Order: sequence, then structure tokens, then C-alpha cells
Amino acid sequence: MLEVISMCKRAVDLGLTIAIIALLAPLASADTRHLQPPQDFRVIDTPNDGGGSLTLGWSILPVDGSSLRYQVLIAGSVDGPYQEVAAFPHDKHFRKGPKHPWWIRLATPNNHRFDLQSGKQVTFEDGTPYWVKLAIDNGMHSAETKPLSATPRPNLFNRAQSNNLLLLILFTVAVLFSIRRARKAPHRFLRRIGGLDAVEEAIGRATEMGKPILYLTGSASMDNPSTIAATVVLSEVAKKVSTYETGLIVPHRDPIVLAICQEITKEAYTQTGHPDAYTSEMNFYITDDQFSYTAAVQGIMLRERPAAIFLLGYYFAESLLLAETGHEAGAIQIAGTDADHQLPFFVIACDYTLMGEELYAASAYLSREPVMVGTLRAQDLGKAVLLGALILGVALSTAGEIFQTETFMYAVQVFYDFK
Amino acid sequence: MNLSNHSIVTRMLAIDRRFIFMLIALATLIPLLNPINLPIMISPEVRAVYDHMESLPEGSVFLLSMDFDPASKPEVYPQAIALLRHAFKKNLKVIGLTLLVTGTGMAEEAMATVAEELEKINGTDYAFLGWRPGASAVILSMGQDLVGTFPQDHYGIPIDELSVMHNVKTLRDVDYAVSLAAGFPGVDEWYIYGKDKYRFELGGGSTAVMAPGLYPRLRAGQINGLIGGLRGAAEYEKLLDQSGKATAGMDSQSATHFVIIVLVIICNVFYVISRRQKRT
Amino acid sequence: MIFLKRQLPLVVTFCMGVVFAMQYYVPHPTSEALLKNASNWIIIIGGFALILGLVSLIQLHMHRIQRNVGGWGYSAVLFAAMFAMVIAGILAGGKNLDSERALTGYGWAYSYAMVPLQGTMFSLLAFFVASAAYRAFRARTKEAALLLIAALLVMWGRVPLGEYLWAFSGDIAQWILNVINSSVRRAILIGVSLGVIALSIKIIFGIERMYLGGKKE
Amino acid sequence: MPTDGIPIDVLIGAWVATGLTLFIYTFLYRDNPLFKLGEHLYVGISVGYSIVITIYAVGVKLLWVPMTEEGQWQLLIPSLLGLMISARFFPRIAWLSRISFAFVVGFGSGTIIPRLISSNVLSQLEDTIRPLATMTASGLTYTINFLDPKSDINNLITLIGVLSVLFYFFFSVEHRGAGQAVARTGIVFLMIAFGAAFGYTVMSRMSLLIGRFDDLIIFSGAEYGRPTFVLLVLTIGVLVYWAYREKQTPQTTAEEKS
Repeated sequence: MLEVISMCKRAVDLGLTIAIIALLAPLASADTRHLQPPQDFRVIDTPNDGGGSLTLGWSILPVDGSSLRYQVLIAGSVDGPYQEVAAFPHDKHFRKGPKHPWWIRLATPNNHRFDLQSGKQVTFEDGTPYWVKLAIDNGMHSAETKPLSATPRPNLFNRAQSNNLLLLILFTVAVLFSIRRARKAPHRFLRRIGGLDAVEEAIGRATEMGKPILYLTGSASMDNPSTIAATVVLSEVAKKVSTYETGLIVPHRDPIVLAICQEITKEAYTQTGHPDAYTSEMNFYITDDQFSYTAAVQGIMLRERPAAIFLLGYYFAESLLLAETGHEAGAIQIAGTDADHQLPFFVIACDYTLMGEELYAASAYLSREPVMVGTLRAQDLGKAVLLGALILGVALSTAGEIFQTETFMYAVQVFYDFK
Repeated sequence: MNLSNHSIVTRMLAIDRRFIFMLIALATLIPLLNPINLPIMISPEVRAVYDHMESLPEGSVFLLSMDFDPASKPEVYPQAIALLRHAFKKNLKVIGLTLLVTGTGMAEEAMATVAEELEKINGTDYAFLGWRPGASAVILSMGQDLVGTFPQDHYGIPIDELSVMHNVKTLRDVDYAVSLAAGFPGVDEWYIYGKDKYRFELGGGSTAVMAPGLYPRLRAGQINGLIGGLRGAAEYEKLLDQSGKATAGMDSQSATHFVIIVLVIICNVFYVISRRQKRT
Repeated sequence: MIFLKRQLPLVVTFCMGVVFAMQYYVPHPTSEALLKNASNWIIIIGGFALILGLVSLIQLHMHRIQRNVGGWGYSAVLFAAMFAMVIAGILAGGKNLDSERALTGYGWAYSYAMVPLQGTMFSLLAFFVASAAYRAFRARTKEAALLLIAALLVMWGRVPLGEYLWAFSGDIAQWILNVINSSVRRAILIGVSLGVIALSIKIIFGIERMYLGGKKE
Repeated sequence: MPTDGIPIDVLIGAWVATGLTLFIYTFLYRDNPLFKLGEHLYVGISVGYSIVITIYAVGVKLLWVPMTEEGQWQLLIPSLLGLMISARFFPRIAWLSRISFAFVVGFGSGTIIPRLISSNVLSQLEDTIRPLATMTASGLTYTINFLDPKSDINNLITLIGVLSVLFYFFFSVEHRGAGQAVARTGIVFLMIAFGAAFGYTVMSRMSLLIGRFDDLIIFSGAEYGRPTFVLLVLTIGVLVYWAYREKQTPQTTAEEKS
């Protein structure tokens, strides 16, 4: 990459020189030298594409005038007739930067590269050979290369994206493998999140004060991962609540979530041996209208004065209203959501907030559900690889900058995005 | 002494919240009625969109995807108006559409209003394609075959009969696309399913809520500029030198922000006082 | 029959998932045509998905009216508005503006009822933000304090009055957004994307089946 | 009464829009029948609106016209898949809907994976992997310009931010020792970014309010017959009457004065 940059710098310097010459040119006598045709001219089928395109390459010229222009001429047979399909100034279509990764460096290692695609000027038919000439013209003289032939073809695989595919395969294997391992040993290490201590503290406080706990599962339906996480945590909360005989209030916005939460709560109470303490009124449906639901829950907060409020799951704008009223009601508030727009309000107005993935991690930690644990581990593995790539990449590209070499890019480019 | 202080703090905090509602209403209303037109500075991300529009030669294809619903109208609609004015003034070929069904009417209205203002004709200067369900699938489909996705425009006219759409077969033929987003689908989807593959230049406009989330895309060059919220629209209006709703709202925006700043500070002063009192 | 009910959906998901993940890497015209047709089909199916939401809504409110639950009158209002809108829409041919650029009845209801209603609903939040600012936005912890200070700086620096009072504030806000905010958002973007990719992989391999409706199997 | 120049539909529209806006704002007092009326009207109208647009956009333009005029009868397959979604409401054939879901979800899951790797993982990594210093003609230099997002100092801060936040959401190791320091840095970055998000959210909400008030001001004009003022008085009147009646009857609603 650095070579390319320095090359570009040279090119810019060259450009400046040219500009000066061009300015001076009218002063001097007219340039009578003949033009040389472009050197190392190559034409190939554009690799890694869907066909309908040819790639031209040639070397940078010892340019002798800013008015220099390239023309691309094309014909169906070697004898022509040749038709102009593209024209551009000499300073366009340089190879700049690592547009192509090292693993698909083209067979034309030239400085100029131009992709000639089917369009308004020309329509390529895949599988048909075409003859291409490159001409230069400085207004007074012109010169052209010998015609070369190439056949546009569609490709079956875009090798530029090999690294993308490789990551896809590796990550898929990681996910499937981690889930399988978690099925065998669900108690694999997961960091205990600070918020979980807060959960227990909140339940403890509610018991001490003899006040109920208000638990909200958010505003999304069961297809939202954060709702699923919220119901999992509800199960754990319900287990603890049942042994302490604290009241539990779970108002709902979605009938399906209501039905599932009823099952979950009942099961939790049964598991801890307190089925008699369970009542079906713990979970109830209010309405699906955003603000009417919010108003009703606000009412419950102020009337029942719960000691602890759990705001888990997905929230929209109602987060602010709920958290504010809960705060006013004097409850310990624990929030957890992956709705990033609402996170700031929860962080400010609640005592503890499970941010984004922490919510999933909390539910995996509590439930030890193999799929959840496995996915979390696989994602961690992915993050670890990317973290390593970042550190290594920055170290190598800094080294490359210091030693002015492109060698290190071989490793770094694996984590670049190519088209 | 402490006790009386305490009670003042508690009483102050217990003020009916409708009093604060009143405060916000006044902070909005008074500057709207008596504008002082404070100068608006231009941020680089808005200028980038403007400059790119300026650099487009006449007849370039400009696609505006108005992906917002009535809930975000005050913020994003002025952006749409400003961009459309710019595009029509530059004699670009304008294609409008929306990915949010409830935004169809506003998108239609924005196109028609600005076109009428600048005397542009439907079909020759611009086309309004309307809405399609499927969000990201629509972008994918347009990338492959725009005419197949929208065989007819919003008014039922076959696309082939609209001269503005000649030579626009897929998203690859679009010179500049801007998505004005209020949520999903929006700028993210236009990048992931559109520009990532079809390589047209993409700009973004969004509600202020979404804007911070789009900065990584801006930094990585995935979008070339970003118009954020009403403030962004006001900046664009200033660049165009044609004041509109956004510029008019800026004084109120200033006033309400400062009300909130003061409220937060008061809240924390009370909080610190009450905490000290608890300690003693 | 069991195969049709249980296995077939999983087979369809697996095939669609693998084919269209791989399609990305194949530039061949056949593969592109496949994407074109499939995305078009998805658009059409997407149109029918409206029925789902519609039926749920009708069920919910019909239930309210039948049971005479408190507030059933509102449900009746909802239906009346919906049917009126559908009739107006069909009369107008689904267009807000007629050929002379005048509002149709359908467009009228959109502009003068739907837009103000939805817009106002969300503008309510401005008031609630203000009241929460006064009551609940406290710097309880160091982290919360940091959040509040950053918020105040951005609020200050992104309005003309702020820049007028303190010209530098605009630059600070700009720096927070451009550097700190974008680095955090970038990390979150990467993390969340890994999550979505993992979920998609689980769906393709039939490990996650919530989308098929109902409970886990 | 209103002066000439304003068409009757605009005039009625102004009154309706103003009235509905005020109905919604009554929620600031508390949940009440006027607000509920507005809310349900809104749901009804927007669903009705969506139905019509969908019928024309999909039913007519994507199905009917291509099938009848161009003979694209293969479109019957996606239509069938679409209809099968509704099977969900009939328990005996509910399983049919699963095939449609499988089709849509499978397509979505497949298309999104490589695109996310490209757009959200690789591209973002690529922009973060930058040399920590710049080599210029005069040797290795370090640019400290906070306002240029691509300066060396900002590249370093971005790198620290991305690394520490990624690490914060890492659950397989305990946050101890050096890890704790990194995680703490992550929190600092997170909180500042949340602050920015907070500021921008406030900005958004205020803009929406400004937009609505702008309409109310326009509709307070004499040419419309001053609907804002007239309806404001009426709305407050109704609200006061409702509140009075509520007080007479014992509290039954879940709402309380807040």
C-alpha cells in the first residue's frame, strides 16, 4: 500500500511538472516529437464478475503534455471497423490503493487499469471475442497500440470476497460447535454480570419491605430476542419471589407474551414447591396501545408502590415515562434492553441497567440453556478473533508505515472488505 | 435549618410536572412567534451532501428514498424539501420512492409540491415510484432490476413511458442516492443491501435519534454525508440560501435545549443537596 | 404429513438460507437472476403479511366489542375510521393527489387526520423528556455523571444559541459524535452483527425455530 | 367567519387537524377519553391507509397487471405463499403458514449473513485498522488535530474505543486486573456515547414539538376562523367536565394523579 502511496505521490509530482510544462508550452515552440503508443498494453476478461466486461491495463507514460487523452477503440474482428467506446484524460484510472487484495492480483501489474463494461457505448456478449486498441492523442499527434483480443465471460465465484466466505464458514462452525459443546456441558464459564447481584438485592429489599415487585417484559412480541431474554429472567425472578412470598405484578402489552409468561411463572412456583402461592392474576393483559398501556402501568406504580421494578425486554419511547414514574414511586429499578435508543434514559433513571448483550448474557447465565450459552460463547470467540485482528492489524500497518513497506499488508488485507 | 432546607428541596422536586410541561410549551412557542434568527453553523457532514449534489452534472440520476412516517415529519420532511429543491434546481433526474407505507402520502406531497414550485413535469423531470413492501428485499430487487420492482409508477403509468427513467435499469445507473430515514428500513439497509453491492454513491438523512448511530458509516465512507434531524435540515436550507420550516424552528430548538439543560442542572443540584443532608 | 408439518419448513429454511448466502459470492448472471426473482417474490409475500397484523387487530377489537369490555366504543371508532379510510382510498384509486394535484378524500384524511395524530403522539415525548430531566436524570454514579455531562455538551453544542454563546461548543459536540460516539457505535455494530449472524445461522440450521410460531420444539 | 381564498376542504382540514392535535395533547393532563379517541382514530386511519396502498402497490401493480397483461402467471406461486400466511388463523391448516415463514425467513437469514460480514464487520474493521503515526517527507510525524476525524490522535482514540467496548461485551473472561481497566475504559466510552445519543434524542423530540406547534400557529390565523383558540377552549372545557365527573364517581381507572 505504501508503495502505491509513494507512487501516487510521484504521480502527483509528475502532474505538477506536467502542469508547469503545459503552462510554459505556449511560450516554447510547438512540440513536434512523435507520440509513443502506451506500453505493456494488456486486455483480459474482467475476473470475478458477472460477465459483460473487459479489463485493460497499461504502463504509465513518460507524459509529455497535459492535454493527453486516452481513447479505447473496440471491434468485433481484428480488422475493424474500430469504434471509440471510452475516452478520458491521461491522469484518470490509475491504480490507487489496495482496491484488490493480494490473493487476486491481476496478471496485468500495470499502473493504469480500466474496466470496460457493457453500457451505453458498447454491449458485450459473453463468450464472443472482441478486439481492443488503446490510442493516445495530445491534440496534435496520436498513436495507438496493436489490437489485442479478449473474451468477456461470467465467473462462478468472486474471489475478491474469499475472506468474507472464509469468515462465514469459520463462524458457522464456531456457532454449531459451541452449541454442541454447551449441550454436553451447559455450565461452561460465563462471567457473572454485576446486574445479577442487583436483581437479588432488589428482591431482598422487596421482601424486607413487604411490598410487591413489578416486572415488565417490554413492548415487543415473542419474536424479539430481548423479549425471550426477559421471559427467561422472569422465570428466575419468579423462583426467588415464590420462596420469599413477595407479591409479583406482571402487566402485558402482547397477548402471546402474556400466555407464555403465565406458563413460566406457574412453572417457577411449582418448581420451588409453592404452587399454592401462584395466582393467575399475577400476569395480566392491559392493552396494546403504547400510551394507554404506559399510563396504566404508571398508575400501578403509583398505587402499589412496588419496592422493585424490572424493566426488561424491548422498549420504545415509553421507557422514559416508565422509568421516571418508577423513580418517583421510590422503587429500586433494574432495566435491561437492547433498544439502544432507550438505553441512555434507563442508565440515567434506573439503579442498574443491563446494556444490550448483557441482557442476553444474564439470561444465559441464569437459565444455562445450551443454545443460549453456546451462542454467547461463539460470539465471544468471534469477538476475540476480531479484537486480535484489530490489534495485529494496527501494529502491522504502523510497522508498515515506519518501514515503508507493503509486506505486512498480506496479513492485514484478510480483514479488509473487498468487492 | 437543615430540615427547612430539606423540605424546600422536596417541595421543589414535587412541583406538579404540568408546570414543566408549560415551560417547554412556552420555550417552543415564544421563539416561533418572535424569531431572532441566530446564525446557523454548517457541519462538515451536511456540507458533504450539499457539495456532492453540487458536483453532479445536469441530467444525473438522483434517487431520494423518503423512508419516514408522519411521526417524524417535522424533522425529516424539511430535509426532503431542501434536497428536492436542490436536485430540481440542478436539473437532475429525480426518482422518489418510499419504503415505509405510511410515508407514501408525504413523499408524494413533497415531490409534487417542490416540482410545482420549480415547474418540473412528472415523467420528464421526475418520477414518483411509490411504495413496495419487503424493505430490504425492495432494495435488493431494485439493484437487480428496478423496472421489475416498479413496473409502474405511483400513478399507474408504466415505467417505460416515463422519459426520466430511460437508461435507469438498476441501482447501478443511479448517480447519487439519499435515504431519509426514521428507523427501519433506512440508511443502514440502503448501504447493506444497496451500495455494498451496486456501488452507487449514497448519502444519508435521518431523525436526530438515529443520527449518532450512523456515524461509523460516515467515518468508514459508507455514506458520504449525513443530514441529522431538524438542525441538519436547517443547515441544508442555509446552504441552499432558501429558508424553510427547519430554519424557522431553530430558535425554538435553542430555547428548548437550554430549558432542558437548566432542568437537568437543577435536578442535580437538588440531588447533591439532598444527599449531603442525608449524610449529616 | 408429519414431514410436511415439521420437516418441510426446516428444509425450506435451510435451502433458502444456504442458497442465498452463497449467492452473494457468485457473480454469474444465473445467480443474479435468482436473486432478482426471489426478492421480487419476497416483496409480493410481504404484501400479504399485512393480513396477519390486520386479523390480529380485528380479533382484538371485535373481542372487545362483543364482550362489551370497558372502552369498547373506542374499538368501534377504530373500525369506523378504518372502513371509511378503505372506502375513500378505493374511490381515490390509492392516490393522495388527483390529476390536478388537488387532495383526494383519501389524501385529505391522511394529511389532516393521520399526519397530525401520529406527529402529535410522538411530540408528547418532548414534554416527558423535560419532566424527567427535572425529576429523574440524576448523576447517581460516576458513569451517570459522565453520561449527563456528555449529553449537556451535545445539547449545548448542536443548537445555534449554544454556538453563539460559546463558539467552541460546536466543535466539542462534533468531536464527541465523530470520534467517541462513532468508535462506540462501531464496536456495538460489530457485536450486534455477530449476534444477528449467529441467530441467522441458528435459523438456517433449524436450531432456532421461534419464527415458525409458537413454542420451541 | 373565514375569509375567501381558502378552499373549504383546507378549512375543514385545519379544524380537524387542530382538534385532533389538541385531543392528543390532553394526555399531558392524564389519560382521558379525548386522548383515547384520538389514539384509536389514528390506529384505524393508518391501518385503513396501509390496506389501500398495499392493495394498489402489490395487488394491482405487482400481481394483477403483470399477470393479465404480460402473462407472468408464475407470480401465482408467491401469491399462494402469501395467502398461506393467513392459514395461521385456522388451527387445522396452520402448519401451511410455516412454509411461507420458512421461505421468507430463510431468504432473509441467508442474504443478511455475507452482507453483514462485509458492511458491518470487515468495512468497519478496515476503517479502524490505521497506522498510529504518519510517515511524511520529514520523517515519522504524529498529527494532533482533534477536529479532523482522520488525524492520528483521533485514530488512536477510535481504536481504544472500539477495543475497550468490544471487550466490555465479552463474557467468557472475568473482568479482573488489566481486563478490569480495559472494561472500565469501555464504560467511559459507552457513557459518553450514550450521552451523545441522549442529547440527540432530546433534539429529536423537541423538533417534533416544534413541528406540531408550527401547525397550531398557522391554524390560529383568522383566515381559518382561528380553530386553535376555539378548539383549545372547547377541549379544556370537555376535559374539566370529564375530570369533574370522574371525581363524582369513585376511581375505577388504573390511572392516578401523578
